Amino acid sequence: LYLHIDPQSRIPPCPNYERGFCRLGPDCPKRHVRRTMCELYLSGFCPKGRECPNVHPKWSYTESIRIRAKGEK
Amino acid sequence: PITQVDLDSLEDKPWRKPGADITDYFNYGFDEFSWTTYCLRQDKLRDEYDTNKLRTQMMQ
Amino acid sequence: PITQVDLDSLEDKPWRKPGADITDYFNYGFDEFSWTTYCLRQDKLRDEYDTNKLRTQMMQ
Ligand SMILES: [Zn+2]
Ligand SMILES: [Zn+2]
Repeated sequence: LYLHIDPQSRIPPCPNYERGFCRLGPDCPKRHVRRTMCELYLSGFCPKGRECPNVHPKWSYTESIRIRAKGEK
Repeated sequence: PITQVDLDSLEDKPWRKPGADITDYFNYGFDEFSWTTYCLRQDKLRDEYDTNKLRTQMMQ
Repeated sequence: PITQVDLDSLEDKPWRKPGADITDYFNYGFDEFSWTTYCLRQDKLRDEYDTNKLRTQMMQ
């Protein structure tokens, strides 16, 4: 049974890419799944929650998902 | 397109249920209180903009 | 939190290289500009609409 599972699906999804950006791009060892963000959630609130067909990406303050700012190394 | 949902228009508030994760519903760290405040301020900005636009048009 | 972002200061923009696929780096149709705007919006709204902060402001 397990032989039929796509080997790709065993690679965990990349949490940075799930947030929106991963600086490793194609070199990332984790899976980058292209998805669509919910417009309402982007504006701030969507009443559908987990039932929404589009993604409500979770945010957390992480340096690794920032594009380098002025003066930063 | 509708970009803001009025919380008062919703009969069901599933994020209030025990075990619910508010971040499934609200982005940017909003909760009911801060989201309402934000919407009111947005409306205010739009109203001011519309009023100014109207004023300019009327003076022409 | 970062308030000023200068995209040109980023030396390595691998998604700009010939043959690169921007969707390998950015999800949800973001590009470097919209992504930066989104990050700044997260910072700004989380700071401005912090419920404790709002309540303190109202009590003043
Ligand atoms: Zn990744
Ligand atoms: Zn949604």
